[in-house]
Amino acid sequence: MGAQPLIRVEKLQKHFPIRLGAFGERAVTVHALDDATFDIAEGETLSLVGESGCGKSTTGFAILNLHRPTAGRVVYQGRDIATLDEKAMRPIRRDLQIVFQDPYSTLNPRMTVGDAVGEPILFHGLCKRSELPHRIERLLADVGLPPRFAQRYPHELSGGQRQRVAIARALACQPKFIVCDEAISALDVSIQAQIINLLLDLQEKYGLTYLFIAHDLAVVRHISTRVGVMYLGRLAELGTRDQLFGEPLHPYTKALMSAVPEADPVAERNRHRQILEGDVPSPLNPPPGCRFHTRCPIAMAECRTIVPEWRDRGEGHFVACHAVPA
Amino acid sequence: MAFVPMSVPVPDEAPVSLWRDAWSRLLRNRLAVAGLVMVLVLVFAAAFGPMLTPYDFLSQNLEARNLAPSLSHWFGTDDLGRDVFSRVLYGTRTALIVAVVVTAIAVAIGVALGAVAGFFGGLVDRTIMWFTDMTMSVPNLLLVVVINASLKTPLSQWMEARYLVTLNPFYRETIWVDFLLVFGSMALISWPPYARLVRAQVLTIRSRPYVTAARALGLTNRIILIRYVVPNALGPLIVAVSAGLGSAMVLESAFSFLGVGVNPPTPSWGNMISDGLRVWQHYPHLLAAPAAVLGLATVAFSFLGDGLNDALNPRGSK
Amino acid sequence: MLRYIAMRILLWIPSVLLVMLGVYALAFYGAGDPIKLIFLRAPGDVAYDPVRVEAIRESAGLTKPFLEQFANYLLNLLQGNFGNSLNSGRSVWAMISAAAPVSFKLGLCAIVVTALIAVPLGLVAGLNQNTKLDYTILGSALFLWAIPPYVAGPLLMVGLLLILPGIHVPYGWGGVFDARIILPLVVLSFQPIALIVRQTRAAVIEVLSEDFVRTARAKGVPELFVALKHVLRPVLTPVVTQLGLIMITIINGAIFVELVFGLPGLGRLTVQALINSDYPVILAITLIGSLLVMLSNLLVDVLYPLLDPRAATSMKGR
Amino acid sequence: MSERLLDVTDLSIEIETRSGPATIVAGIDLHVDKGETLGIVGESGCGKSLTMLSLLRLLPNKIRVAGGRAEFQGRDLLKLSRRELRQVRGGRIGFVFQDPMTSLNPVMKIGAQLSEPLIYHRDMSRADAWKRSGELLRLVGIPGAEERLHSYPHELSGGMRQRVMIAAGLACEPELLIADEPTTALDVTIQAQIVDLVKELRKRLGMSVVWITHDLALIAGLADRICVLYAGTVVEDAPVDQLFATPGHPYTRGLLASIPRVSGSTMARLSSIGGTPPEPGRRPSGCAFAPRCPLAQEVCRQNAPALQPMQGSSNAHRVACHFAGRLMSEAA
Repeated sequence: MGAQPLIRVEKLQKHFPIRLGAFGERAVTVHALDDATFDIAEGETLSLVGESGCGKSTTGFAILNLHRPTAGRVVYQGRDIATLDEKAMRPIRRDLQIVFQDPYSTLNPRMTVGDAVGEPILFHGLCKRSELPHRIERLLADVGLPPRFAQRYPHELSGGQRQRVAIARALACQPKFIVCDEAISALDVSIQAQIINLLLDLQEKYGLTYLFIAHDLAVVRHISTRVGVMYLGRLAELGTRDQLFGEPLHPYTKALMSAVPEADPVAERNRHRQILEGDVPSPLNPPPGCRFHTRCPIAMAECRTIVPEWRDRGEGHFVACHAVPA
Repeated sequence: MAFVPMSVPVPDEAPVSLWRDAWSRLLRNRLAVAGLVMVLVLVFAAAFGPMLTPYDFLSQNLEARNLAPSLSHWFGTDDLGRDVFSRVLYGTRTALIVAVVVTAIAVAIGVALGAVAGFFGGLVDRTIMWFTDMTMSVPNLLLVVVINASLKTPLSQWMEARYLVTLNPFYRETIWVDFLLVFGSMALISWPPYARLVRAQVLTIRSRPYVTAARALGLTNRIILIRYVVPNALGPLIVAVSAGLGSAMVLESAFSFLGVGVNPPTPSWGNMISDGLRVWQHYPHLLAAPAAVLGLATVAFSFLGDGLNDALNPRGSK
Repeated sequence: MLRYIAMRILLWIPSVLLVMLGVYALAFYGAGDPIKLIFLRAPGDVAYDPVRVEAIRESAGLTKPFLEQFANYLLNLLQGNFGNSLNSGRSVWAMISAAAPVSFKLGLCAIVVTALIAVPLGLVAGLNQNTKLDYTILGSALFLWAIPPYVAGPLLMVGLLLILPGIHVPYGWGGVFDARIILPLVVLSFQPIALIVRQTRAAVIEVLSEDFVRTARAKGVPELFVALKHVLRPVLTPVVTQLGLIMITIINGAIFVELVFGLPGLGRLTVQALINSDYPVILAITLIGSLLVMLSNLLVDVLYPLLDPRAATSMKGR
Repeated sequence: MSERLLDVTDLSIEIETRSGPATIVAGIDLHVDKGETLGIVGESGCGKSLTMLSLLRLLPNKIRVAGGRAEFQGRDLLKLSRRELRQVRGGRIGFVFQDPMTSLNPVMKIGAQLSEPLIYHRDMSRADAWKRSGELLRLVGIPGAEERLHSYPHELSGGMRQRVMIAAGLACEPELLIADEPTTALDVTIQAQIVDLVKELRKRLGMSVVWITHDLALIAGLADRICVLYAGTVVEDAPVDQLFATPGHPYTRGLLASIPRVSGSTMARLSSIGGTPPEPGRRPSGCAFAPRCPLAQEVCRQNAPALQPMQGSSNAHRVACHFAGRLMSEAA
């Protein structure tokens, strides 16, 4: 991992201006993402976890420049792609792909599976028109679908099958990096396992790098190399899978881990849970200082005023918390 | 024990596109089919009707004035001895031509403005929508009447003048003035709903994940518009057009009734109704025939529109 | 909220200006010579004297360039001077203030009647979806929708005369509490009722499939109260919106109704003014009509959040 | 033996489709004892929610009960008159739905919605009901309960809304609380709050709970007994410990195996069940799971297995599989 990272994210920020009130009379800002800094190494799976509204999806969108970042840099192949316009971004999009959460709206209902998968191939001129059917067939085989699916329309497929098509379409560009934005959250348990296996197979076969955005910690634990925990638009902790699950440092990470149930009735009965009080504050008006201090069991005076520094506490284990010794 | 992923069992059936699916849903809806059949009959009557009747819609027969309906004159004759059935049939042609042309113009304007407003947003959007709202705020009957009343004379005079200069018989046909004014003014008041609809559609479709996915694939705006936005916005537009055709027919007859639509002797349901109203008590068939046909046509389009709506936006199906 | 209302009203100014400019241009370039028309229409002994015509034209300011005339007209408007009728010479303001109350009262009554009849009918139809009752209500609504008011009016009038011989022909205006208002009101409400019934029914069916209705039933709330407390409330919001938009339908319908029933309202004034090319009157009526529609749109937009507590804090725009 | 509260036998539910009625729930047998928490587990479309909704006749349009009985306190719920049914709804059986966002009426105040069951079941006056609603909100742990009564649902967070739903379900102290995936729409930390709340309330009020979920891990610490549903039938019914220790049905085993484990090696492939569940109307004959089952034999495609006690285990552990015994011995 000492080598050059595939993507370097520096102080990335995304604020959405919105209008509130019945007549849109109150202009406010959603602090969706603030000061995110991290690397994504080639071939790894970096997962971002956190509760809804914590900014993990925004991070994925901002890295791909699908939402223009408000500030910060995204360095890919030595270029800052955060400020590129749509036209300059176009050739780079081939390398950076995304798979979405909702399998029911991720495909154009008026296009067949074959068209959906074949479109990016033709658009980027990746193969001759005569070879296209063969290419589509191979891509479908890659995601475990028989060739006759090319003629089908999305509404004739199940959720899991649609997600396979969405993955095939992302693969069509022969990308290096795929953002999986809650890509398995909407699927049933048995189908989830199929898709997870598929993602792992494809990673092995094509040397893909994943940014895996999810809220299911059990799944994240299973497939990640490194994991980042986000809270209310800020990264709270980031480290290798074992660091995070073995010795979490941030109080929010600890609470999050303890809230996840385990499929073992005996362990569940004997387990002591640390349950967080209250709700996540609004991203419209995030608390000053450490954003977690309103719910933190060990909050100190300085947490209310000073934003904790994002620092490496050894071996690439980053934490933003005043209570963690350097 | 291992659970090996097996090949996915899928029933082997021909793939069904959403359009074909909607079509088969439409055919199962009895009211919609009734509407569709009535619309087809109207189209047939408009296309071939005048050729099939033994009487010319213009030829007067002063011997046979105001006859009651009979076997030889199905809907009777009017005060100039003209066959009412022939005239109603010809009126179908007038009504359909007006409805189709007006709706086509209105849809073209509406789609263009709505799509531009929805796709570009910002100031463009606000300006177009302001203009749309403004057009909608003028009482539309009033506007059409004013346009017709003020432009008809100068336009006819201009045509007359052109004729004197060019001697081209085309300029003698006052019917063109009629149609131009009727089409123009009706289209002018009919486009705003289409613009609003298309804008709303574009706005929702733009935020769908499949459009974001298309952007992520690097596709250009043009391709996204043509292959993603337009086909998905078409459904609601088709429904609106079907309903719009019906209201355009009613509108045309209303204008003819007020004397600003298609002028006699060209038969139109509106001017037939207007004539019929004057002698209603003595010759009810002169009112009943055109009024009933107009009512049927309206009902037909509204059945078809409702059916299309159900077929194209099936509730509960994903 | 006040800021929002102020902003909206500010936007009316360019809209109204543009509409007025359009109509004024039509009058200026299309109407022919109003003064000449007056003379032609005058009784035979008033000779047509070109010199006199020129003099009148000069004194009326009709020889000035278009924009100057328009500006003068606007300046007069701002001082509350709508000008004089070309036809009768009476002050337009006087004519309007005599006619407007009739139309306004009639229109308001029509809206009230529509709401009182259509909302309960729509609710009943929606609650009994796909039953005979539903089909009856929906079918009648479609039927009403298909009959243009200019046909419904005379038919009802004549029909009533035939059934009840000896009854006075309901013609003219006697105020809201005069029996003569009943027929015009019925005719004027036909189409709005049809619209609102369909809208209410559709909204009821949609709300019925909402989760919170299931919750109410799961709590053991009796069906009657489910309908009144849980279904009706959310349905009213879109229906109120539609009632605002129906303003346009009512204004349009009023033209026919006033004509047929001899009501001295704005509709009849419009038709007379159009026949006489009396542009000062037409301009004034256009202005009032547009403002009325804009006002009702604004009312709806302001009322909506008050009816729906969600809207008060919901996000708008992006 | 403990006392039966609810006993559902051979319940079938059909949906109307273009090509005639299609079976969604095919003869479900399940029961709930007094004071017990039953977990109903299954994937989407397996009929777990519909089964419970059908008990109170809350099925959506075009879906109807085709047969079976559902005895609650000795009376068949499916045969109640409208009046009796209304008394059961919210009175003896409380319901909590999945999505607290859409399940509360957006244009009614919280207090009014909480008061409803009290007004209609307890004949309370509006003022008394309102007062009692405040106490209910306190019971489910909402701070500032009295002020909250005047709030609209959209002014509360998702977790708070779900607490309100629970309060409404509990308002008349029902014998049975049916919770239909009450935490699916919530975040993990909020989910933990709600699970704890229900556990505590159950202890305090002594009611029975049916908790519908697709999450085996969530139900592990919550239920006394679990019913696993697949394609509209109960495939396994067992006390929670036995179900996790010795799952009898290949589907249950597949489900358990497809949950990622702490101890699992990095990047290992998960065991997964191939294929997809059958759509309603396309149920295979015989065992519905046969097309996806690695153990399936000819007999499975011919005959649907009945729910029978597992060999060598207590009567409480029942499995619907022709090879249930073989699976057990393999596992041992």
